[in-house]
Amino acid sequence: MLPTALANAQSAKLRVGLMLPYTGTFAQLGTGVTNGFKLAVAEHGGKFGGREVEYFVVDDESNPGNAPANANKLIQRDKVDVLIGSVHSGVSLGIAKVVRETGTLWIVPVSLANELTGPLCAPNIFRASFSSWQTDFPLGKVLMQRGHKKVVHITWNYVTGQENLAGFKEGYEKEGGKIIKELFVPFPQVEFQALLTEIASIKPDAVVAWFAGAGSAKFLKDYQASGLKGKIPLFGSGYLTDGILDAVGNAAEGVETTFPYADDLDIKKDKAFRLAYVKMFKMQPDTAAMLGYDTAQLYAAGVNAVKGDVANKVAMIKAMETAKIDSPRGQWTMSKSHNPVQDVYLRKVVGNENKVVSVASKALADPAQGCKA
Amino acid sequence: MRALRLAELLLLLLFALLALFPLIDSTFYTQLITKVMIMAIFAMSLDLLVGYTGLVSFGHAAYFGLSGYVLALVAPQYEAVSLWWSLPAAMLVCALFALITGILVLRTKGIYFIMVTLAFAQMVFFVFHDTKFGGGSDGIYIYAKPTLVIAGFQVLNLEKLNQLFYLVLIIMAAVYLLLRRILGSTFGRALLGIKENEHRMRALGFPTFGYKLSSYVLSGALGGLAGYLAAVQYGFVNPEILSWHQSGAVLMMVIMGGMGTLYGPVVGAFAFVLLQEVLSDQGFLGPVAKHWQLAMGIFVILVALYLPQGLAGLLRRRKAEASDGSSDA
Amino acid sequence: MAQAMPEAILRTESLTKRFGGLTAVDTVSIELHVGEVHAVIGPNGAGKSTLTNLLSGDLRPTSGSVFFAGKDIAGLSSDRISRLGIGRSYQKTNIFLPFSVFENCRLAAQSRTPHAWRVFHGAAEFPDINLMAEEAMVAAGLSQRRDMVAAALSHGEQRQLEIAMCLATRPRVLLLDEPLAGMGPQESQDMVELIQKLAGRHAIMLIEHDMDAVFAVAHKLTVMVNGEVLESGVPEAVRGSPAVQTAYLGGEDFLNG
Amino acid sequence: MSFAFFLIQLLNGMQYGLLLFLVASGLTLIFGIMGIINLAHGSFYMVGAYLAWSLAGMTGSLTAAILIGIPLTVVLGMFLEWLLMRRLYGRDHLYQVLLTYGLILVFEEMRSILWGDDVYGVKVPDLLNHSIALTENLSYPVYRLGISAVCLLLAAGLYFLIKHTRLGMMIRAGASNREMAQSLGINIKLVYTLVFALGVALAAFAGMINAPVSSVYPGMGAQVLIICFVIVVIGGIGSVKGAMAASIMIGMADTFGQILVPEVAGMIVYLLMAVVLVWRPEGLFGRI
Repeated sequence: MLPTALANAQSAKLRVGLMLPYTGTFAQLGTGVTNGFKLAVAEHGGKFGGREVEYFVVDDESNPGNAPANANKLIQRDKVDVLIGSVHSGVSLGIAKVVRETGTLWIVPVSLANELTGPLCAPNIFRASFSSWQTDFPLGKVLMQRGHKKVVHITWNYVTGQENLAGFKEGYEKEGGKIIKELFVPFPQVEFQALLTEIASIKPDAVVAWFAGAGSAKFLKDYQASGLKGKIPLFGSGYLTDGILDAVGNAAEGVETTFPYADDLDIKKDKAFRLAYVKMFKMQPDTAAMLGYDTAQLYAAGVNAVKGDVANKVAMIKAMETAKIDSPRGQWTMSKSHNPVQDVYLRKVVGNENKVVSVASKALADPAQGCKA
Repeated sequence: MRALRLAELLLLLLFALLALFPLIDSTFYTQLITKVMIMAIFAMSLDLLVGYTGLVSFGHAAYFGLSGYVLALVAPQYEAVSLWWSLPAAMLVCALFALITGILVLRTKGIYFIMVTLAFAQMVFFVFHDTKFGGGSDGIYIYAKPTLVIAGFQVLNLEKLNQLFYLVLIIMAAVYLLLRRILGSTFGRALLGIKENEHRMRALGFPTFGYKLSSYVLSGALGGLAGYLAAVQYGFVNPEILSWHQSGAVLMMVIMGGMGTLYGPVVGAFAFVLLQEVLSDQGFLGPVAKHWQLAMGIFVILVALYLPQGLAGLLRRRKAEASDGSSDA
Repeated sequence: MAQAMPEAILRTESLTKRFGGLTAVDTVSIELHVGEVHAVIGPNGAGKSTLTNLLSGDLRPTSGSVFFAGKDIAGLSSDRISRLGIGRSYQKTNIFLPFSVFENCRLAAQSRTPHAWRVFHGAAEFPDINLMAEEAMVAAGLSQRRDMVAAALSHGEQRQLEIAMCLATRPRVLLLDEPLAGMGPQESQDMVELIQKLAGRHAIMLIEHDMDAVFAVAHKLTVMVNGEVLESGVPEAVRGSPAVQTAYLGGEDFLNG
Repeated sequence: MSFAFFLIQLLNGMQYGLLLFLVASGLTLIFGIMGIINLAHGSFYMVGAYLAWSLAGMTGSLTAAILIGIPLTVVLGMFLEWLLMRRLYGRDHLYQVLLTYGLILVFEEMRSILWGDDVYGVKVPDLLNHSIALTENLSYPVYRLGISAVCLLLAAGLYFLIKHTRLGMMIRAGASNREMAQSLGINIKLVYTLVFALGVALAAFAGMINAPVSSVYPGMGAQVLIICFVIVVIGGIGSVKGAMAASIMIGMADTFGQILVPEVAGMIVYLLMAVVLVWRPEGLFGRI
């Protein structure tokens, strides 16, 4: 590398593409990720590797049909150095298709799809969040420890729901548990009454659910209203009680979930993060904000290692692979398939907080099935 | 007559401009225009139904998606499938689906027709969304683009953006000319008559069901053509392309552009996609762009209120003033 | 019946149509012959239009038969019936307003030829169709208006076009549903002459309220009341029938007017 | 499935169906009487829900929120009819589709600007915040039964309004023949304004009353939109009776579909619609 070229590369702004949902059902998550990312950038003085960060923003509307075109807009037109996106799994799969061809560095801030760091894994593809499998697998052990040997699983009938079911099933059956019924609600319908009645008639030891957002809120309320709450314990993966506790009143009280983040972690970094976030945005951070924050930290680790020379991909990727991220959720590192190796907490809803009960699984890595890289 | 000439002149100009477009050499814009032209083909195929046969379909995405899935499912994972048979196969599947559903849906009229076409499209949507065999809700990849080989020589390399661009441009022009030709034929005249007054057409001795069914099948096959090209372009199909949002979007393009003109839906497709691009571009409009839906909504409302024949009506209105000032009664 | 008639081209036998509890057409049997105008009159709601709709296939009969050239065609679809050679005009003008006069006729003529399904030839490229359309237009007296948009025609001309479209399908039977409705005296006169001219080569069923016109053209007259045939025969005989005088005319003398 | 649970599922289906009727009733009116294909119906439902949330937050009572909210939505409906809809009556129906599609975008963005993108909850009024035990572990929330009762009342009210009142007569006259109604001295403009406002208010009311059960969230309008059209069409356009029958049918089909044929539960509603329309192209109670 010639000195002048290096100097040039370092004086130019770092182009960050944010492809996230800013309208529609997932808008809140898109905003959270963006804010978290900007907070981390601000903490680095607005610069990664000595280069000022410049944003290119696309609203992906959670529409997978437009995902490749939107990804292309950032990559081909705006020539971003890194692409950050997205929430909806289908959209992320659309991005994956593009970046696997262009080789653009891509960090997934939220999407759960196992595939992204499984069969689709590649040197330029990273995830800063977690896979479906990671949030559900540890739950099986927890249930068996409580003596819940027969459970009913309920989720939406779509890939993310099926993945969460599969992750839970693997962990649960390994411990000797048995899912006596798998119930599916058509996505994105939120009418649960029929299946709740079914659950009541089956009388399992416990119920395990995977829903998110408004679906979670409705499910928790219906679960309470149907009288099942308090009679059959409810468990789930973290999104079941994430971001909606204010909306459901006391319907979620006592519900336990496994998730790599919680509301009362005794972690210095988390406290600092929450404080700084409130200061900057005048609102409480959510999981998406934390994930956006970590996404930026992961990227910073790479860019700082090469002093802003992002053309030096090999070194940058190497640095990201070996980075130890000091995250609000606790320290984590990258797995071989570029998915965080992280602690998964067991949490219990108390008031409007997900409080940590214990660490359900220490330094859990996604099995990355199908990843050949 | 003069309006038609003007429109055709403008179309020719548009074609020429588009043909020169790849020269500006921007990967993204070449891809974007390719995508818009594919939507234009899709919109024209729907205009045959809505604007020329009087059948308002709210399930046209079924053909767009079905065809994409056919390509995804017949394409082997590690080698390219031949365009020669995969394209006709995809269109044939669409035509067959249109034929079978057409026999059923054409029993209904008006809003009932709108809804029953939606019903069939939703069923296709759920088949691909709720079952694993097309990748479920996450969709499925097409790893290698189809190839076009004549006598051992690869004529087209669709991995090259410009070649895909020109293929789509030529197909768009061909579809336009084909539909123009068909609509100017006795068959097309009969369709127009059916749109105006089906009852009268039957009294004149036209077996209108057969005409409508033919139009429905042709429209489905052409919708499938657009869907195939879209699947080729990004190599990714997802149930979302089968959803009612997609059916709604193309219907809006047709209405906004101007029904029953063929060029209107082309204009509508360009306006619909490009306007959203501009309005949601933060680099261009700054933070206001976050509220692009508001601007888009207001624009759509204004078109509905003040352009009674859609954007294509702008062209017609000028003609009315130019000829004798008489308004269309 | 004074003359011995050849076999009727169109004949109904006990034709009946019920809508729920209402019998709109009640066991009606009539005959139409080529060269003859058969007028059907009666008060509003007598079932005349329903009868037309039954003959044209717009409605399906509840019971009874319709024989066309000896074949029972009751219940066939309207397009089949039209293609057999039964044409109809509508009480309410029912033409393609945005099309030109010629285009209206051409579209009608097109239904008679196998070319109708040709998708790659321009619609105007078939001389036989154009000829049929042209002839019908001339016969209906609209050649002056050839390229005018139908919407711009006068009311009377629109009624003429209605008949021209019918003629363009080269029917043997014409079912004319109040062709004089809403016409001025001169227009009516023209229409009466047109019907007289057409009578030579067609069997015509004429539904009409204008009694002057009816008596000017009808060879045969049927009076319907409440869906039933009250009286049928040559106009003079029907006019004299006391039943008709009382039931239909309430004793008034306007049949003679 | 034991007989007791079968009965409970019947109740579930019935209850869900009645709820659907509540949401669809406004559409039946606007659609059946004015012939307007109102895609923004779901948006009005959403507006109602958000109004309930913010007004209940201010006043501390859902009842108060509804009492304040309903007049607001009536005014909104009249305003929209006056500003936009009335300009389109003489035109092809598809321009109404285009216009109301534009309205969806506008309302969705206004919602985001005014109320944000969070999921919000509305408290069930204390008076109705009870449950009735059905089996040892299953009970039924009184509030849901209350909604069902409201739906039945509303259905009866609508039926009465259309069949037996002067406004209803005017509405029916307007539906069948605008010119004739006008010549009879009926102020058709006013009737249309009122019907549209009533339809908007009904949609919003459905959103308000359902808010404690469903929560309030972005995109909630789009979810109900299609199902409302399905109901109106299956029932037959303009038929309150038909909409009621269709609502119950859909409620039952969805409930039992999820239990008995979970594989096709997502499409069962559409399958039902297709079968009904192929069998009866004018819907169950459509005008002949």
